[in-house]
Amino acid sequence: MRKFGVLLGILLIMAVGIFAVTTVTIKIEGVGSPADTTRITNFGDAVKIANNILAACDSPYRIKIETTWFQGGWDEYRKEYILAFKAGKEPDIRAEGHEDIPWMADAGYILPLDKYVKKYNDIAYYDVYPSLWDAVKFNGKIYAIPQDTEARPLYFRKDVLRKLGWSEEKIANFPKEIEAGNVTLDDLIAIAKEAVNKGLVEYGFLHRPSNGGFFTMMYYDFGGKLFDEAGNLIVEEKPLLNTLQFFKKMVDEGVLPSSMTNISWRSIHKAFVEGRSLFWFGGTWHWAEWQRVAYHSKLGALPESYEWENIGFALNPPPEKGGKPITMSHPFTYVVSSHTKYPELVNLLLAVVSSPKFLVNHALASGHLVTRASAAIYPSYVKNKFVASVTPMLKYTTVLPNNLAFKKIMDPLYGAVQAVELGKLSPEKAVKWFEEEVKSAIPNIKIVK
Amino acid sequence: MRVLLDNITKIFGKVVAVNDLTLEVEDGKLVVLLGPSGCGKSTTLLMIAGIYRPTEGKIWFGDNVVNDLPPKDRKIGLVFQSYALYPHMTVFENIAFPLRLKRENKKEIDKKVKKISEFLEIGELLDRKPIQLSGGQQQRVAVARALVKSPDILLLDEPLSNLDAKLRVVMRTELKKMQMRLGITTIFVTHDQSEAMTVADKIAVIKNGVLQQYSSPDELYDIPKNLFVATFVGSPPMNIIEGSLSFKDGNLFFLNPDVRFELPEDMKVVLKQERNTEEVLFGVRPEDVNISYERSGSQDSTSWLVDMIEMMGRELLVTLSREKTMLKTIVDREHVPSIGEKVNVEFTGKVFLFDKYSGKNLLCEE
Amino acid sequence: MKGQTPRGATQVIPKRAIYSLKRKKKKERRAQEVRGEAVTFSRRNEIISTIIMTIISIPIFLSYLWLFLSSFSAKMWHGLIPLKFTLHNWRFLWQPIKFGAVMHTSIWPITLNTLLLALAVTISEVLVSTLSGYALSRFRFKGRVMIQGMTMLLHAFPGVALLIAIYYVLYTMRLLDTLWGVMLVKISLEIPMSTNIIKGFFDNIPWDIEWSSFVDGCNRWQTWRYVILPLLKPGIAAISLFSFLSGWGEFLYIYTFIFTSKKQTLATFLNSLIGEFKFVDYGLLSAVATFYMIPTLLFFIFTQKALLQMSFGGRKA
Amino acid sequence: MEVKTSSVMGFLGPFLILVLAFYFIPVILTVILSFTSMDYKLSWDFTGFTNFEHFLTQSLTYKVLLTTFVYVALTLIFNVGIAFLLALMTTYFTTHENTAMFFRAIWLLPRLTPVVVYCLLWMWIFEPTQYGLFNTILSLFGKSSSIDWFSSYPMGVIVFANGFIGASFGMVTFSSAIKSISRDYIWSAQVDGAGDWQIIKRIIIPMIKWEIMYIFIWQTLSLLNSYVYILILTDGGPLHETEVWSLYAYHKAFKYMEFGNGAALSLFLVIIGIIFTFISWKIFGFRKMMGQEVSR
Repeated sequence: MRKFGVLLGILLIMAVGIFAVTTVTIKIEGVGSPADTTRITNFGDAVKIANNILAACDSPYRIKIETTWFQGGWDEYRKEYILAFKAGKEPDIRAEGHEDIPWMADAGYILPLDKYVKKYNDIAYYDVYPSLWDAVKFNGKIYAIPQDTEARPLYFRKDVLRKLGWSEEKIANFPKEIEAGNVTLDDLIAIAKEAVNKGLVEYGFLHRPSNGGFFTMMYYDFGGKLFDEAGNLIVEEKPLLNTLQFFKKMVDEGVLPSSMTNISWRSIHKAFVEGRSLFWFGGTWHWAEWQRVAYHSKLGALPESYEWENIGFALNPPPEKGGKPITMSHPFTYVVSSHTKYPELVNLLLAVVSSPKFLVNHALASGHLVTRASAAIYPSYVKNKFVASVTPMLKYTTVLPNNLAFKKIMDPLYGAVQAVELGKLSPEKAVKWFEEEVKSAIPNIKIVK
Repeated sequence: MRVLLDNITKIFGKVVAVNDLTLEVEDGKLVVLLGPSGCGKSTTLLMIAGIYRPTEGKIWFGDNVVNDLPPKDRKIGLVFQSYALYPHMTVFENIAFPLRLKRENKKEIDKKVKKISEFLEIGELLDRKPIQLSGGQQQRVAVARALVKSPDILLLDEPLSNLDAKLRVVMRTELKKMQMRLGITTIFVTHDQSEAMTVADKIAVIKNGVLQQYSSPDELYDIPKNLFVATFVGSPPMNIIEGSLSFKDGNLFFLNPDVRFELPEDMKVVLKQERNTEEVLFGVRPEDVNISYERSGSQDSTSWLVDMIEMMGRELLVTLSREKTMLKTIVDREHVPSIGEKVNVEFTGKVFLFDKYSGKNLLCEE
Repeated sequence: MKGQTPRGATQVIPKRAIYSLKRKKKKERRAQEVRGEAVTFSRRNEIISTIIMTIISIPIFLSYLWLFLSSFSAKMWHGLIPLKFTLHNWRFLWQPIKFGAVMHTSIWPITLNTLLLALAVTISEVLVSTLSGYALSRFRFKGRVMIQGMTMLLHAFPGVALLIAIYYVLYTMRLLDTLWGVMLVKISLEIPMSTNIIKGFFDNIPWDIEWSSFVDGCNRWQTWRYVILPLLKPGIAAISLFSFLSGWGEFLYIYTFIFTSKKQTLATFLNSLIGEFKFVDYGLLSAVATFYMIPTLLFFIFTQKALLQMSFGGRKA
Repeated sequence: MEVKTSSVMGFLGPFLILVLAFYFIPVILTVILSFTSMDYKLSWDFTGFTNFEHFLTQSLTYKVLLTTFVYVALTLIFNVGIAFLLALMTTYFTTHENTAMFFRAIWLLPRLTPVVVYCLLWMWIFEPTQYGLFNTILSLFGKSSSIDWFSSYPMGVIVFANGFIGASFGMVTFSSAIKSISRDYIWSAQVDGAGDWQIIKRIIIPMIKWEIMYIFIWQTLSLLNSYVYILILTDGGPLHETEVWSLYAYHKAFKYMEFGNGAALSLFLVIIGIIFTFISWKIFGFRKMMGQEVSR
């Protein structure tokens, strides 16, 4: 009889346990290049672990996820969130470039996460690189969880250099020479010109066809700053002019197509993987993208061995000898809607998805770099030759400013580059045009002559 | 200018609109093309105007074949039923339009427009737009526009049909007077036989694209060449009775169960004896049917029933019937029959005989 | 018989008639034939004008041809002449497609969304505009002229200028991110026009017909059903056609007011395929686009003659 | 029929509610919004005339104004011109009704095509590589290098793309107008001595001038307000060369999240719309327009 009573009691508890379970749906949205989907798909496995944890803690909640991969530009991605938020249709978790944090935080769209970062610090966040925390802070509060980072290397075709008569050794040393400051941007142009003139390649250089951090990186490369000592947004005229002159020179020398900004991404990748362009101002994720998307008209998706054989990567050289090379990181982060109904569950999920396994999974699949020291020593990560080669680049990295108004500088900068390349404006006039645009968008901006 | 249509044929797709038409319009005459709608008369006019090109045959203006001459070079004036006054131009501009196209100088244009508008008594209307004019005024403007360039030939396509009945009668007389004064060769298309009779020097009756008869109005009325012309011309139309011919005692009779009529002597001469039992159509115009109220001695008169009486103003149109035959007659108002009354009938004037199958007038031998 | 279309004939026919008037067509053809018989008619001018028309029509003609052909070919010579037949581009019909590493959802739910939106727009637009058209044509009441003037005014500025404000209205009505919301916006945008069209048709139905049907013993409903509706059909057909096509082709409002990918329609789906990353895979795009065009093309084939006979614009007598 | 307001409302109710909700309220909201500094925070902070001062002092505004003017003028000339040409050729010069139908049908197709598909077609037509239609055609004529239409002739691209859609509307209107001109006028003009050119100039054009005027006004308004095609095709670029007013407003609002500024800019369009409507009432006569339905 007692046995029966115990059994009944257990059954009762189980029943309560079972019936009390509520499954909540957490919506997640991501964006990025077509190879970056692990940013979102990682959650598929993470949610299982999170549910196990919840079960283990006898929590009455279980999580179900609903994921969306956004197709469209950054502007649309932003607009979508604002309108969706107002409508209460925004996702709970959203992958965002770090530079979007300021306005989202400012408008109260996203949740400060300090509390949760502290809560899960010991299991998930204790070893996140500190510089990345800086990138997700606004007014001193943490608003996002860093998700990945990367570097933007200069890719080059080894096979083309070989045909130019470079020795294997010279090719192998090329990145080191750049790092040492022995190769300048002008040197690159000269090499590219030689290759084009010899008919080895169609293009000397290719760069991204749409607005992005690359153009800001080049401005940094020419010594440009975006903040003065007081932390106010500024633009420096001289580096800007030099940057534009650099693009102008590439076009004038015939090593960059003047219609660069109108070539489709697909054609660009195709041209580079097929060896029709010597240099490509890319990002680490492209290495993975080429392996996953069939750009090559004969080989399809590239085997990694082909990449190692034919493609090299280096830092972006300085404009003058002895200068410092540069790269740029654009950390991606997860932000949490301030209207989420389940901040606890969401943060549990984020903590899980921040575990080394998932970070590495994403990094290797998409050619990004991990955000945590413990992930960086993950066996498969360490073994990965590419990751090992690009990680040291982070020493030279820069980031986009976390500033509300920055977008209003970025757009005219891209416009000015485009104008110069198309020959619609001279670099000098483009600078003027840029200044007008920026001043009208940010009336109190300081332009350093 | 003399106009000669020489074996003109016009085919639209599969439809033969005008079939082998030959017609001569003498200089200075007014010729009417008469026929029911769709008979090809307008097509003929438009060929003369140069709007259509004849499929076969030649059109002569004077001594020239004009088949390939575009309308603007034919020296013609054309008035449509709708008048086709350009609504965006004033009356003056409308009339001046042909002259302006010829790039005549302004003074000349002014002079000519003034002259023609005075001639047609529309001098006060020159500043108005067509929409502000009455039907009759519009018609005059259209005529003025046609005449202002002093054409050799004036073409009128149902010019009176858009006017109300009273005005139509007035205008047709005026048109005729005008034509006579100017002495201009005129071709006039209409479906209204009475209009044709009043204005024409000669009338061409057309049916299904084929010319039926081309003669003066008198002749058309008196000697219609066939049943179609006979019934088309004259109002109310001729009575047509089916029957047969028969010789008896040297006299020629038209016979039908209801009618027995001895044909006049002159007909006998024309018609050969062999036509004894031939089936024919007998025609008599309503005005030639006399009724009397007392039984006369004549064999031919038989008693008919008065079916209907229609008032026609000065006269009455009476419909009579007997067994299978109907007759219409005109009676003056002094002798009004009443419906249901029995009367005797006499054919007093001219009678006609047509071939039942070809419709040909048996009395006109060709 | 004059070989012309009498002026009256074209005006008697209710404007914007969708139905095919065989008789009228015949007449028209005849009128055309007749012109060819004119002395002034110049074969040379006809040939020249045909050549000019052909040349200016080349972009349209070739681009639609290209759309169709490239959806079925693996390779195109100079982007113009198909070299190899394939159904590969049409694979989205039976499997979700993969673009880079991104999986797209199956096309069928998206197509269903599009269809539902188009049908909902069509039905509600016909209902609302028939009601209001009837009222404006048949009733004399205070403010009638004002309302009519208003339909004209609304007609003059499309709602795209009001996008932000409409967003707020939808927000207030809790209709953001719903196809219902988009539908309402669409209808509101188009009813001024369709009301005007329908009103024109009501105006063309003489009172006498209605009265005589009453005299003949019809009740209001029967009058509506047997007398008015048949006369109204062409107008309703016209509205249905245009509202269906506009609902089917709608892009901007869905793009702006819909956030959930489940509620995508073919327009936004196709746009996302073109995408910011400009992965222009013309083969696949043209197949999806051709698929998207099917209803349009069907409508087009069946009604183009009638469409072309519709007249727009107020003619001042 | 004199009727009670209540039964009128039964018929007109749905119409009025929709119009109120999606036209009147939005217009009022737009007016209010244009006096706020609403941005990505979506809050209504009133700032008086700041937005108007802002865009009046920007040189870009004047550039956009000019661009808009050029765009509308060119597209108008293109599409009304082509429409008239097509209407004339398919009704006046062609005797084969089937040929005429074919061409009219072809030109109607763009209007029925979904926006995105239509833009796709033009992306291909102006594709900067040798695979684009125009570049292919050029290469057939021996031109070896491809033209990057989108950056070299962005205005041309949008004028063409919009012109080809707009033309069908004018074409159908003009065709039926020309067809309804009685043959008598043409014939009588021929007899009066007019050639083809004279007939077109002196008879056809004056007789369809209402239609021409109507199409001009209508097209101007639609061109001022339509930016979707430009948004998809060039997005206003390069260097704002194709940034027309309505797109400018859209960008302000939905790209930079300056909703207040965007509203101020679209208010300008609303005002132009109203002015144009009044002008057309003046020209066509309000009552007359009421009597005769006008559409599309």
